[in-house]
Amino acid sequence: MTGAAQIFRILPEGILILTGVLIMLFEPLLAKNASRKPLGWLAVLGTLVALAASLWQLQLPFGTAYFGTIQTDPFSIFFHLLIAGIVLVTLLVTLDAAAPNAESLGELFALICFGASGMMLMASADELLLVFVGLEISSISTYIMAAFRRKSAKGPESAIKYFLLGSFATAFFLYGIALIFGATGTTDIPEIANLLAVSHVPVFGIIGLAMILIGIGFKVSAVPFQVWAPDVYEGAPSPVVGLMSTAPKAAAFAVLLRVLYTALPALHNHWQPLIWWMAALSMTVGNLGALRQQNIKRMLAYSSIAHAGYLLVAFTALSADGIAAASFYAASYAVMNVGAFAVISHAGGMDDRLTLVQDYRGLAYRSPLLAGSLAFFLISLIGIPFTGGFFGKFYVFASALHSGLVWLTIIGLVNSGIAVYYYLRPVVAIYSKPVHSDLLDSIPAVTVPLLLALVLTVAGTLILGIAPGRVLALAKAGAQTLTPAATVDTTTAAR
Amino acid sequence: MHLVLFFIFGVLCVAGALNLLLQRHPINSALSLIVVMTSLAVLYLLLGAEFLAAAQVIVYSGAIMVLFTFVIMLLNAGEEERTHGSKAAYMVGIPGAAAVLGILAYVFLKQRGNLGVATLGSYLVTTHDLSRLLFRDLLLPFEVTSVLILVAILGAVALARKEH
Amino acid sequence: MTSSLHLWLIPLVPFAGFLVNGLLGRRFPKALVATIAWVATLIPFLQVLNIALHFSSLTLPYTERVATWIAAGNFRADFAFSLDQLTLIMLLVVTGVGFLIHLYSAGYMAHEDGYWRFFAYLNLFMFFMLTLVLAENFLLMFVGWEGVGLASYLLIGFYFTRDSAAKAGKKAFVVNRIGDFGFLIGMFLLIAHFGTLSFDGIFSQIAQHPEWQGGFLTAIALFLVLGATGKSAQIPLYVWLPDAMEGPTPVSALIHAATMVTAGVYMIARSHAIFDRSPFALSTVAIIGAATALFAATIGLVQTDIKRVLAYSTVSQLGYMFLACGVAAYSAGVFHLLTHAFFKALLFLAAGSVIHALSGEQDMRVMGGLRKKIPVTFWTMTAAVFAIAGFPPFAGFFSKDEILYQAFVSPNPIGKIVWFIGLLTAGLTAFYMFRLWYLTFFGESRADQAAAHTPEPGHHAEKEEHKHPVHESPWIMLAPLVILAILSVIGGWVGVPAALGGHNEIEHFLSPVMHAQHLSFEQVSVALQTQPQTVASTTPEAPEGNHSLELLLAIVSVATAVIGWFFAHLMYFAKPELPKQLAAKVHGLYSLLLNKYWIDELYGAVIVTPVLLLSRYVLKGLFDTGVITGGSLALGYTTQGIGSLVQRVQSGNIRSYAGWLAIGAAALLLLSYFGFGAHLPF
Amino acid sequence: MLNDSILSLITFVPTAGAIVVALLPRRGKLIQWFTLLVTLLTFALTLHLPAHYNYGQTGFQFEENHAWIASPKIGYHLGIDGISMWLVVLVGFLGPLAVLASWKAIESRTKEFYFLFLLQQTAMLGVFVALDMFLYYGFWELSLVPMAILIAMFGRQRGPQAAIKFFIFTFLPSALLLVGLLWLYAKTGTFDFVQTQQYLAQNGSTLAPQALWWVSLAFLAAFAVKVPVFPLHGWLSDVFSEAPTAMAMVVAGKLGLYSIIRFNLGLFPEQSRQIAPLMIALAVIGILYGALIALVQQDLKRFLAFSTVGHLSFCVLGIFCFTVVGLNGAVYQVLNHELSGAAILILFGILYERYGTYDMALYGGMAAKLPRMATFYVITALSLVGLPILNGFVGEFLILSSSFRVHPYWGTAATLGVILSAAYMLTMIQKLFYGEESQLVANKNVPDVVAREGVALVPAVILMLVLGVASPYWIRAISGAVSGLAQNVAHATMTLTNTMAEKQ
Amino acid sequence: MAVPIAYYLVLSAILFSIGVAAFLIKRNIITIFMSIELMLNAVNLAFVAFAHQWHHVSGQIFVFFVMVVAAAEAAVGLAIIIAIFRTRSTLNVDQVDLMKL
Repeated sequence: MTGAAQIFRILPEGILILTGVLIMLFEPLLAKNASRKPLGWLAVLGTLVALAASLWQLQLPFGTAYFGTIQTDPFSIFFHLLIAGIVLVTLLVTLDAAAPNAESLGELFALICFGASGMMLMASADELLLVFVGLEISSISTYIMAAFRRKSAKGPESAIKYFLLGSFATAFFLYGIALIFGATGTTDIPEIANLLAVSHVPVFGIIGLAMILIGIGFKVSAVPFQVWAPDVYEGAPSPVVGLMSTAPKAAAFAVLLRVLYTALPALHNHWQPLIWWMAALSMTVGNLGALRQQNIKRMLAYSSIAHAGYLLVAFTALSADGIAAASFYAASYAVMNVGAFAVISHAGGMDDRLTLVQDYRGLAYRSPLLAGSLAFFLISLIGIPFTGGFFGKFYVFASALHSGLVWLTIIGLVNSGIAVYYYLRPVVAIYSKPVHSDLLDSIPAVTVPLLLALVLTVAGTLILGIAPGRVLALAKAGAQTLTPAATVDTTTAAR
Repeated sequence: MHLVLFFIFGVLCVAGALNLLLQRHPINSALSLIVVMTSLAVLYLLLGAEFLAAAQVIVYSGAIMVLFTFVIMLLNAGEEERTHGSKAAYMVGIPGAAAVLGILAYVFLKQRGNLGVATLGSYLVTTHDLSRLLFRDLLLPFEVTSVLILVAILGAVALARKEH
Repeated sequence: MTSSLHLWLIPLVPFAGFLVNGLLGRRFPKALVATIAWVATLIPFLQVLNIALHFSSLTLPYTERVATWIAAGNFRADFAFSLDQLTLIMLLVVTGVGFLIHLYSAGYMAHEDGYWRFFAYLNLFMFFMLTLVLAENFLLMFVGWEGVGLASYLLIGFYFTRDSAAKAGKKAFVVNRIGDFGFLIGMFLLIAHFGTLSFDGIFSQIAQHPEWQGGFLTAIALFLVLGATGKSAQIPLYVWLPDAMEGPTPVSALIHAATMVTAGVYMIARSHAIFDRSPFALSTVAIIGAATALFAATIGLVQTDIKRVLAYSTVSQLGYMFLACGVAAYSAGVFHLLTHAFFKALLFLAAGSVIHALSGEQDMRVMGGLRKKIPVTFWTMTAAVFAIAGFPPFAGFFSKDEILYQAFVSPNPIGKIVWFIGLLTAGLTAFYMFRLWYLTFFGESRADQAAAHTPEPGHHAEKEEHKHPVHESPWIMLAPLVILAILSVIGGWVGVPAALGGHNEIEHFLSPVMHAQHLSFEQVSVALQTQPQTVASTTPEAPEGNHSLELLLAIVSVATAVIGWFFAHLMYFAKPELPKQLAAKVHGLYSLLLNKYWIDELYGAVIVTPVLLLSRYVLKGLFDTGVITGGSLALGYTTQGIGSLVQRVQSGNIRSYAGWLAIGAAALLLLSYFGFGAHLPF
Repeated sequence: MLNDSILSLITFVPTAGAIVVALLPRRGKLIQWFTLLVTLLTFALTLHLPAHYNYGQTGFQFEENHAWIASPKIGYHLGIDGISMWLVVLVGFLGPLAVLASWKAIESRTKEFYFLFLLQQTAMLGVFVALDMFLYYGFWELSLVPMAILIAMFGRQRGPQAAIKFFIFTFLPSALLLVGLLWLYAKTGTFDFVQTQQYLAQNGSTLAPQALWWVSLAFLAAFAVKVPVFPLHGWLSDVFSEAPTAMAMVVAGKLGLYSIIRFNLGLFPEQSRQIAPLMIALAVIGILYGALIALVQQDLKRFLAFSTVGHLSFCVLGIFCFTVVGLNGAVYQVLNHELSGAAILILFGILYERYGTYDMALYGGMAAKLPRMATFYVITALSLVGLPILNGFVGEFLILSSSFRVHPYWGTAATLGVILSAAYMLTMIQKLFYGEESQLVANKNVPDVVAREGVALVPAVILMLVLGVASPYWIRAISGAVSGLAQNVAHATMTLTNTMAEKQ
Repeated sequence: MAVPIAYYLVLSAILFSIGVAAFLIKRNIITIFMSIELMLNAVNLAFVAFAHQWHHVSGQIFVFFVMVVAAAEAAVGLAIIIAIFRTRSTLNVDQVDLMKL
């Protein structure tokens, strides 16, 4: 295969990396306290190109490159598009929320680009080593971004928590890879499936699987590895939270899907119960924890735990529909969550002027646009029909129920009922009469980038809810490429 | 011979690790960690990974730990006081760690029959084999690590830079 | 005459009057309002008269379907009117007396604000009453039934600023509703067994199944009776009628004496085919009637408010009619209904004229000596008093006598008992009516005592300040008095029994309705044309031999009346101090009667209060607040409690977090290795 | 041809209106007028339905059926039958009334109000016309949101709590409903109502009976809360007392009742038959319970809430008699209740605008000052009491007679409600309008019913009379639809008894 | 005189668990970070052992990459630690619990 053709397989990643490098090059050229916004727009441009590139990849023939370490297929492209989209919105939000000459803003933009490239690599990697590297790129860049509120005591704290616990989990993840390597003698994902069949220590595969689940479970903040999420979300700058609560998770889920369905389908009756429990617990713990939460970012952190649970439900379906549902849910959750954080970032700025739910009381009077969109995203998070949130949930549980997982479905939907309570409190607060208007007055006027971001996210949420056809088709195509998982007989699962 | 060496350095590792755990002063912990790493390097040699052994000593014991000690000095961290911030760590954490050890050791020993044995010089990885794999099959990951490093530098600069 | 009679016009014209006055009346001058109301009642009256003239030429019963009202599944009810002898009599009473009272009201209400409202309501009442009478099925009858209730509710509460009036109106409606409950259940039973509510349909089915005796028919009959007791103010549901006197006097005359309250009697007579099959139901009716008659009469003895006396006498007279129906002497009942309509309406109107003369005074204790001052009123009232007391040849005599006779000769074992009660009641009636007569018109005027005693808050109360001297009412009020007086005298002559040389025309007139029912209508009409005497022979007319008995009974009853008169004369004319002494002597009894046996209080204590307490404290306080609301709250709080437990994990300490991670990792490892294998938890 | 798109048009005209409202400037009464226009237009469109409805044929009419989402197979399937047609018309009719009722009551943030209000209209219309169960569920849930927000924004002081309470109460069971829908989909592979019905009718016996039973229960629970049926009415009184008039008008009743008829009777006749005794008992209890509590309520809105519980229980009673008469009565009673209930709510709203309180005790003797208002109150109250020749009577009579036929004792008990309803309604009238003028009334001079309010009330009152005397016009359409249902259930009972027989 | 691979693996398991325990017990953030390094080293040992087991180089390559990552993490981690020290002027992990619940 020609070098050019190979390059095309990593085109989006390459473009993002290039953008990051360019930003780093231009950053020193700018005057000390000149606005860093141009760099942001440069990053936006780069992301757009990357987006276009991954769309273009759809036209190219699918396949692997670089000796089978990386693969482009509808599945990876789906997540590439998703990640690029998230990053795009995040950049716009940052442009809106950050002061023009805020400290090391240029680095932030660069980091976002690099991190995105890492996540994309995770999605398309066909080799555990590459997965690991990509994971580390995304993780380390998010650790750093979490620490960007250096003035406040909370920023570094959230960073150190995220960092230490993250590395802790990474060690488990690594051990898992080691064990799988021990079981099969390879770290090439498609290879694993074949070699595991002939392995004489398959039990290592099982243990390794569990270890990998621990690592990924941490990244996606699934119970019992969710503890870090609330604190980190609270301390990190809102735009970054919007990013880190969606993109790395999506990438991690992509990895998990690939590993479980491409590498370890044979062990499905080992990992299905594990994920069953993780899903059920995540949904329950997340929703219950959020009930009494006053800090809106912490609340959304708990909600993200719950949503990780909903998403994991799709994993247990053991069907192509399940995979498609998972992918779709990742997308719909990302869109509405990033949207919500866009509003929060604008309202609170980089240093969280508005923290409590009560601070948003009467936002509707101050700015109907912000209020309306925030309410809309929260309603979509509840899962009201004609929003992406609903269709995602619907699809997930439809596939789960189709595989006979009645109880999981009931648990999930009852949970979504409980969730109403805490999602609705902000909505109601927003539309109640204001109490302390000084905070509301501190909210700046809506800027162009924010407007763009809101338009994108609102439109996305609506499209995913009303006309999900195209996205669904892509997700299904991706699911098909993850065979033989699709052929896992659901009869064993139906019990 | 092999067995003896394994036991000596294995015990050394464990001792160093425990020492890291027991020492109150970070510097001592750092030094005991260096002990662990160096003896690990020997074990690598025993397993026929000579290049890794070298890298272990240079990169780990050399670069990384120096960095650690440097930071310790910089922040002149003193004896750590045994505050009691966390019950959970003892209540659930230690049992958890023990359980992890238990199950891993159990599985490994149970499978020892299915696993082979290591004899000195039975399997030697030359730099040549390494680089073949590294710069051919795993070229992409290797190149991508550059991004990782870049990110790390960027982060370090951004975070450690003095506020203006 | 074969062409359509347009019966539907009869109720609809008053309705039109109601609409015109109700919507625009406020802007009209009083004269116009009154005229509209008159026309709206006069036209039906004339139409009824016209029908009456051609009556002989009609094939009866004549029915007229206007439109379908309800058609669902196999159930169907029409707006359909029917006409037969019974209907005709009722129509004459309603439209005739109704028209007179409309006239009277124009004068009586002249000084009232809300004049237009009053006449609108009156017309509305006429509409519903005529619907009730003309209805061809129970459902349409029920429309009128409820409608008249509504009208009476509105008219009783006419002086709505007076709390007592508003309450009385409400009481009337609600108590009536209790009766309607019975009526409804009765109808449901009818539907369940006959699949229809049309009279024709039901009665012909009954006729075709002579084997049907008692059983479900009894049930139906009893529920209908419950309805009737509500509307006709019988025990146990009579309590609303006395309070209804809060309404303007013409209303009392029209609704609470002449027409509406007789609806129950009419309904029983109408559906006698059902009652005939259920001796038990009949006896019940008889007993209720007798008991009510006596009971109300005793209360009437001591009341001092002139209208209340009349009210209780109405209840008592209605008891008579029930008694009649109870002994299957429906014609007699209807006959008494007719005469009673005349003299009771007259009594009320006259009383109204008295009140009018005394500018709102209703308390007889401060009346007296009015004979000279308002002669016309006096003479008309006298006619009425004699009529109700049952002196020949006044109207009341014949109807009451017929009832007592029928009761006496009825095969029903309780016949004799109810006859005796009726007789007793007759005496009491005579007594309290003459008491009223004396107190009002004879002796010296006790008006000066009015200063001491504050008059009833009558409707003229607002005009107390310019209290003008006692005066005779205007002609427009007197004319109806005179007409009714004449009717009270001669009204009974349509039913002179054979024993007194007459031959009870009304009995014969009604016989096809009352006795031919067990043939279907068609057969009846055939039978009527071919050999009337066979039908007549079916009537339980007294055999020749009993004429002596009938005569004897008549004499007895007259005698009782005379006795009653005598005592009244003694106590309220000869020795006016006597009543007080008597009252002092038998004080317990006296206060018992004065307080109407404390029945209202009893109902209050036994039914109303418990229901309210139950609702307020048990249902609202305990259950709804406690269980329903509390339950959901509790659920919410438990969930939140668990939530806070979950939060406890978030201690904020990294080492603890690592601890949780470690244990979680261990758990996962153990599960995966020793775990369920292929088993899902559920 | 208009018939092919009329339902979509009806459903989405309000949405279009909402979008325009969002763009309109906040100037004067512009938004009110525009919304009024939109609602009137919608009403006019709904009138197209009875005009072109083919009364002869049963089944659905004005159908639209397009593919929407390929997989999971979801269609855009609309259609109405005799039941839903009149409900659609009713919603259309109540729209302008609601706008007029809110005209004065809502001064601030009118844009938000009318935007959400119109969205609400779409949701409700959608519920009635949707024949694809996914679509139906969409509208069903969607109808909750604007409601909750409006209650929170424009409610009285405790509005927010009420909003959340309402939302949770109605959302939780809906989640179970969704489980049921998904289960059905997993079995039948379609969300289309008609196909599902056929599937269940033909090979429902192949499905696990307990599972079907639970599914039907999930459906019923969701609907029963929305009605609300007796023990599940916890949310109603709070919502009523807090919500703005326009929302209180639509919050309870028709959605749930319609859904019970359409889905529980339509899809699960056998299960419905099994649960009928319980539902009838609850309905009768609800009738008496609501009436008794209304008898002692001081707050007008709460008073109305409980009377509503009573009235709606009548409909439930009629439904679960499974007789043609009963079902006719039930559907008819839904129309009646929505009409009269709306009227009385508007009247309460008018009173509140003038005197600023819902406390009965503070009122008294207004009839002299406000004769017109008194008249409207009396007529409406009488229609709620079920006075013959007003609308309330026909429905009640049909329901009670059929229930009496099926369950004499429950029927009798239910009929007692007739007495109580008269008692509390007239008590209310008396407290408000009769007797001495209260302090509040005496000290405050307020206008009688003004033109705008009259425009809203007079049509309602006229309609009460018309519905009361000309029922066949409506019932002929309803009858066609419900007779099919009744047969369903009857057939189901046959199979049921057969299975029973086999069991023994 | 051969050594079963299993022994190496058990050793790695021991080191790994000690690392976990150290993470739980140590209070000084830097030391905690060291214990993570210890865990990584344990993993490395496992990799090398398995590489020997399978006679497959990619295991050793992996160790290689782990080292790189460790270095990167060290850089970033220590930077973060410095940032913490600047804001809190403490390295005691028990005092870094501003955000909770």
